[in-house]
Amino acid sequence: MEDKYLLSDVKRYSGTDTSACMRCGKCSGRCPAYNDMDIKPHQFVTLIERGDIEKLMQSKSIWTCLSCMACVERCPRNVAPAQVIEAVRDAVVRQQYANKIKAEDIPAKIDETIPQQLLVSAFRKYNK
Amino acid sequence: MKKISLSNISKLYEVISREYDLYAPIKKAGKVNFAKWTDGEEVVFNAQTVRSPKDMFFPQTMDLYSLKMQGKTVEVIDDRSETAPFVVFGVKPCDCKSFEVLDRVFLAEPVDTYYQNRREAGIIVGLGCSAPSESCMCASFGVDNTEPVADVKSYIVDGEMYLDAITDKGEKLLSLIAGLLVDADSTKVDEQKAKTKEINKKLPLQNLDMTRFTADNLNEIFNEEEWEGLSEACLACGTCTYVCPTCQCYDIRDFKTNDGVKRFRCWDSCMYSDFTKMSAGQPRNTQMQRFRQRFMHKLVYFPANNDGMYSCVGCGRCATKCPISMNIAKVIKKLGGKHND
Amino acid sequence: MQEVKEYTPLIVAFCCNWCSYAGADLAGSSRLSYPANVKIIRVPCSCRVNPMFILKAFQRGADGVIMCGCHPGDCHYTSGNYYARRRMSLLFSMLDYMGIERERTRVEWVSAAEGAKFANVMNEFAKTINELGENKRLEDLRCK
Amino acid sequence: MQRIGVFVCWCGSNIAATVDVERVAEAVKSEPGVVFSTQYQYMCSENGQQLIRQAIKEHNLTGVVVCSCSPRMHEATFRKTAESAGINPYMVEIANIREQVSWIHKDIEEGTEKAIILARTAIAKVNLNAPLTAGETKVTKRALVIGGGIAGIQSALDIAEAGYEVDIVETKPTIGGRMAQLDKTFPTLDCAACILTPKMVDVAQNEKITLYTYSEIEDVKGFVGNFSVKIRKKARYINEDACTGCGVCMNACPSKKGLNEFNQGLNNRPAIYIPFAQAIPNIAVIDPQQCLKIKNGKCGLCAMKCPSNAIDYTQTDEIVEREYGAIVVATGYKTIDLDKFGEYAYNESKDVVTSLELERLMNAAGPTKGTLLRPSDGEHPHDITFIQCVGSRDTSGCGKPYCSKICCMYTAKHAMLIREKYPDVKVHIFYIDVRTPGKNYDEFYRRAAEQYGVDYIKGMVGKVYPQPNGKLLVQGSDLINNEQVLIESDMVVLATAIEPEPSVRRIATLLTTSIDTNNFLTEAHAKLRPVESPTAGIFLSGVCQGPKDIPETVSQASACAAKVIGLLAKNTLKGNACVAGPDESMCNGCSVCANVCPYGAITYVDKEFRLGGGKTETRRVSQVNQAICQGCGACTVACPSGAMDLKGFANKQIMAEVEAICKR
Amino acid sequence: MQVSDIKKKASEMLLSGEVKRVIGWKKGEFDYDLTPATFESVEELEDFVYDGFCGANLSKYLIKESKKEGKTLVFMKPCDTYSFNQLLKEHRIVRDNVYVVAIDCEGKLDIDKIKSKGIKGILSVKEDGDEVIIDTIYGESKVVKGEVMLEKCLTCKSKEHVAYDESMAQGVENVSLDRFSEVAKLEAMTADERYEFWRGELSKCIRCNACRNVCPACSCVKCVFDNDASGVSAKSNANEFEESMFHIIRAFHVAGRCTDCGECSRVCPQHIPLHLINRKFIKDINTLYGEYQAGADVDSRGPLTNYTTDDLDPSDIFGGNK
Repeated sequence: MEDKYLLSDVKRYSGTDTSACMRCGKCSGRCPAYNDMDIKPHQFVTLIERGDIEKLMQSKSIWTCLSCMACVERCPRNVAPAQVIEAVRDAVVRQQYANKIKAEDIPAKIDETIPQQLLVSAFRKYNK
Repeated sequence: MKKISLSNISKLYEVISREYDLYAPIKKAGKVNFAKWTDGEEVVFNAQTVRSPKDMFFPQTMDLYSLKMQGKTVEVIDDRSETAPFVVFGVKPCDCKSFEVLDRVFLAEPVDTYYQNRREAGIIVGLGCSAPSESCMCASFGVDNTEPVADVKSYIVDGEMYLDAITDKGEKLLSLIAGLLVDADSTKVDEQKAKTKEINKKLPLQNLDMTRFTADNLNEIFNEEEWEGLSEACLACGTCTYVCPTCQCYDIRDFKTNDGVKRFRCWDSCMYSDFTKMSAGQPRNTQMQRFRQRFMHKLVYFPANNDGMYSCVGCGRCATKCPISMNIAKVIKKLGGKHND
Repeated sequence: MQEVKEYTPLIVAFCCNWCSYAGADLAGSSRLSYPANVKIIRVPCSCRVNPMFILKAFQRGADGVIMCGCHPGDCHYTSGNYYARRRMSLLFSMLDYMGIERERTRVEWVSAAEGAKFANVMNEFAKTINELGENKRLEDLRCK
Repeated sequence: MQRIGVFVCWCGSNIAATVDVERVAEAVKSEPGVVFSTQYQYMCSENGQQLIRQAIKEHNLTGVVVCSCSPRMHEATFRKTAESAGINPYMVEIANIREQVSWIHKDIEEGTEKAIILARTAIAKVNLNAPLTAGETKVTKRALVIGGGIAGIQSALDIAEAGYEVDIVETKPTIGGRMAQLDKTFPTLDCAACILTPKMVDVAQNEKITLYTYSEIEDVKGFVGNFSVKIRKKARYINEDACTGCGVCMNACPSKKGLNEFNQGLNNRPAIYIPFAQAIPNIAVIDPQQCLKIKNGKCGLCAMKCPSNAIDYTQTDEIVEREYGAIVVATGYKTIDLDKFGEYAYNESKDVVTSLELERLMNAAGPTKGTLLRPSDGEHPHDITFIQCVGSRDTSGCGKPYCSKICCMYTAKHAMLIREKYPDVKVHIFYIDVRTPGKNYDEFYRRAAEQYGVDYIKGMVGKVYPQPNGKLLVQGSDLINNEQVLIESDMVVLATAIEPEPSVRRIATLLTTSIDTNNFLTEAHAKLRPVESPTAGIFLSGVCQGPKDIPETVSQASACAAKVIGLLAKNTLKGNACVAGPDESMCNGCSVCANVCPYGAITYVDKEFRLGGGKTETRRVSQVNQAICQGCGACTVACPSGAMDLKGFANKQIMAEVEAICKR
Repeated sequence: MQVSDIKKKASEMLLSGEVKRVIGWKKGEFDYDLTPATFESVEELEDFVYDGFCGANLSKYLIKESKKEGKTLVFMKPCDTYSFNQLLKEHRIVRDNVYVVAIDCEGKLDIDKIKSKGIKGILSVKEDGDEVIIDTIYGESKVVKGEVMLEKCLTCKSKEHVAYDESMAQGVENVSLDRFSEVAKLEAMTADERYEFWRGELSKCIRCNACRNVCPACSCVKCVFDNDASGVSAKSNANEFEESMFHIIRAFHVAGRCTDCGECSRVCPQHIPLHLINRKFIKDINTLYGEYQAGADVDSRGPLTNYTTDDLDPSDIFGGNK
């Protein structure tokens, strides 16, 4: 029951429709962090579709993804693997209550040229 | 003269409504119109009703008779029913005057029995004006807005309503509610009348010059070039005619029911392009001609045939309701006489 | 014991000639029954159904109105039902907005092969209308 | 007032078992307009029809109501019956008391009551019926084919074969289209030119076919059977009758820097040129943008060298007006722009090419005379990577959402041809799915993988990096082995998505036929009328209707021709009698009706109306072409004033039906 | 932008002969009863006014005026230009015969709202910033402008003109309320509540046709309600059904064409919120078929003369057979 909610929550946070994926693998074809990932970007999409959220949450990939958004940029089907990864990462972080970032630090780090999400995910990763 | 405190007035309505259908200016969905009083309705005396009280005597639609078809036989059914006695409360002096105009039309031979029935069944309680508006023109049409001509006249002064019967029907009504009324002298009412007359003097449309509207000038006025300009923005809607207390034109139409035909009459408007349309077309082809017809009728034709009585009582409804703000005052000012400038 | 005459609601169904009317025919030839108070009016295409017809039906005493056409994409005239779909969506939404029970109006796509669907739709719709009872909010007493 | 006869059919026991037919016949007798009513066992039988004919004559009937089976069954029968008795066939209405009553209701009382109501409804309608006649129009026995690719060529040849005149209008200076650019064709690997050029010659030699190359459609008027088309013949600056196609001028021309369109711009051509050796017509054309003489008046070398005096720098465009009975659209396709696909480095590296460019690079008549060389340095390539689905199946907005259908097969072809000719070259193909439905197609693809050792990688390329050493580093994923692969290639070939030739939008507007969101022309019915457009007389051939390969294109082209021949074989066209038409006195001229007409049957004219009082007014009012209108009625509901009405299903008639059917 | 500038523009163009007539607003008996009018000479322009009571939409007059010989100069507020465009789209106005000058609008006043505050015997009405000062025979009153603005101005859709030949507008900040919140409020009610609401409102209808005749979209040569052959013609509402039908059909006929100019509600003598009917269609169209503003341009396809293959089915919207 709880897992079911978790899955639908992660899907919702990701803001992307993973069912549109046509399994082309272009996301993984471009990923700069590919070799450091135990679960590859395209697998995030397919595993979410299959509902295997546990596996993803234990994956180390969620900490190796750079949030460079190349996969989002390249996807021909408007699926955003990085957002799925981010959503899983979020779910993990929330479970750990590990979001220890000080809000007041954020403004100083804002740079308009980089994706906001990068900033946010960087926080989550490096402030534990 | 009798009086009743306004705080007690719903009792009066209640007593009347036991014997009569009681119509009063009632506020519904933000607008005040004459409507049947039932307990709890909000009666409003200090506003002008959108529709005039002619509704109760000459309703917008009225069934005349029906035809029932059974196979190939036709049965004619008279849809008239005895009109139940009713009372109309809070009729302003201008509106009271409108019945004189309507009577001239409907009670002249051949008598319109549908109207006559209602006229006989209805008791009108007039209400003297105390706060006329800038659009009021009643005085220009010979109406004294402090003297409602009705079955009963009434005044509201300082939270009290003063009532005085004028006709037998009025007496009968007052006797029904006698238990609720106390005797009163007319000092306060007279004071109010005097005050109202003072206000009248300040109103811009209470002294319009209409000297030119005579039968002799008929052709001249008819052919005035000003009509073009006056009517150019007219949208050809029927607002002025439908809110008018004296407009009396109607159309007879048929409605096909499941087993025959219902023949009914409904208000028509001379502003409509199909007004008096016949198989050969309509006599007035342009909106200017239709516009002119309305005002010529009110100001020239009608008085010419009715001892100088205008078919307008100066209530000002058309002036406030016209979508393009064209109205009888503007027509009179342009064409009525020299002293309008 | 006095017999109470039960009120039978009236349902008008506008059916396009090419799909739904044929679907109704198939329901007939398959002997699939639906209530006798469902009465069909044949139109060339669902896009021929004017909102005035629907209001007229209610005025004249219908308690429910259903419009049936070819499935979207299958219109005999290629696009008629697409227009009809927009028109009816808006009209029905307006009726609902005016407080008229939204269940009284319906659109269904029935193909010439869907005789069973036609019967099902009509049975189901008639049941809904039965439950709703008499149309009071769009009635014209002169027609009763 | 009508004089209506009502004929209630028993249909044996089909109706009579659950409907009291006598009661129905009796009940309708008192309906308005009804002067006669009867019942009979089988109305559709000869005896039944005779009964109707007799009643029409005896009772002077003007209208007929038959209470019987569905109108879809016997409406036509009874209309003919009425017509043979001298009344208009459209004065007949059917009350469907079999499918809608007797077959579905078991209770006789209930059935009879409903049958009476349905009969009354039909009577109410007939009371308002008016005689209708279908209009007839003559057919011009000539067809126009827009586009001279294989689709247009095949359609034209087939139509001409049947004995009708055909004109082909082609925007390029030669016919042949995309197929002429191809090297080999799958799955048989025969050479495209070898099978296409004979057909092109056939076109040139067929006396029924007139070619308008280097020409465009300027305007289309009219309707099925009677189109009038203006064709703009662009100035070639060559006297077509004089030019022999010798090619001397091409050598003489000093301005040689024009991009060779036929070779996809991979090499250059002179300002005066013949697109390719087998061009039809084999006549030169001058590119006015490039010609020094036309641009600044200084040159004229070609005119000097021309042995047949064919060059005329003063030539101007010419407008030809022709009449046609049918129009075939065969405008074909182009490959999409790759500007939005920066990751494949197409604009950065010359060695990244589209498949169509590869066709030219491998073609003996191409820029490299058929030797596959790296475009950047002319070296022999050792490693080639193909990427499929470039811009196809792409819903991100960069490409096209559909499958381009031909890429899987031609990529297999390319791979096979390269491996065949240059066994030393390694070939990799990144694919998402390999789609090979078609005769001998999957075998063909498997041959590439199995016999030719082509490296098929399931996955997509993420990025192509041009390297300093001139190579291309291809980074992609291998989904089967779950690894990211890096391949150093000499060339990258992109299986670029195809899209309809952009000019088709303009053509569709001119023809008032519809186009889908991807700019493909819409067919009249996706399944049952795939080669007709919704606009009568307009037919679709080839890729303009949807992606397809050569065999499919040719089949469709021939199917299209068959439809055209069917149309041209008729001397006159009988329209639909139930057509829409406006009451001009109420028409606003607002164009709403034309906007919803699926057939383009509605046009507008300015008309003068009397206003009364001697005044008149000119108003724009709609007109319905009765030859085109199919009678759907979309316009009647769109019309806000109710000026537009449909004959046979008029507002009044349907409202009368509603009233009658609601009577309790 | 001063009224004097507008007048100057009008007289210049009349004098130069560039235009034969000017359409604008003419002063009335009071400050608030302005009438749309044509001016053919500089002398006539004396009576030209442009102020807080110029709510009337002038675009509909162009159907007739643009057919006359010579050019017509018309001054248009932003919302009027939407109606103008829509009429152009429907080929009702001869564009070449019209010269449109764009003028600013800061929201117009509603005299009925002023009067409903109990203010009577009005002698003059003057705007002073956010205040409206009303001089009456019973004394002076001041009201906040926002409280006495026309309903249509409170939910102004734009302060920018979408069509003009010349602009005198300097731009005004638009601080309007959400157009659809009233509709949403109704939608949130139960069907019974909505029914009661509309019965209350529509039972006031006197079928005077003011809403129809002022409506730029209702400019049919012959209206179905005047046409005895249409099956729905009527001169009055014989009963509740006809009250509802008139307004439903009217709204349907202008659906996708109504620019939401709000004139219907402005002119209704009974103040029936007719714009809420039209806005419901607009809201539905926006939700179901994508944002669409009638009159924003002259060449797009209206939502009811258009479709996409994946439009929602009515059964998806309202429920139906499973």
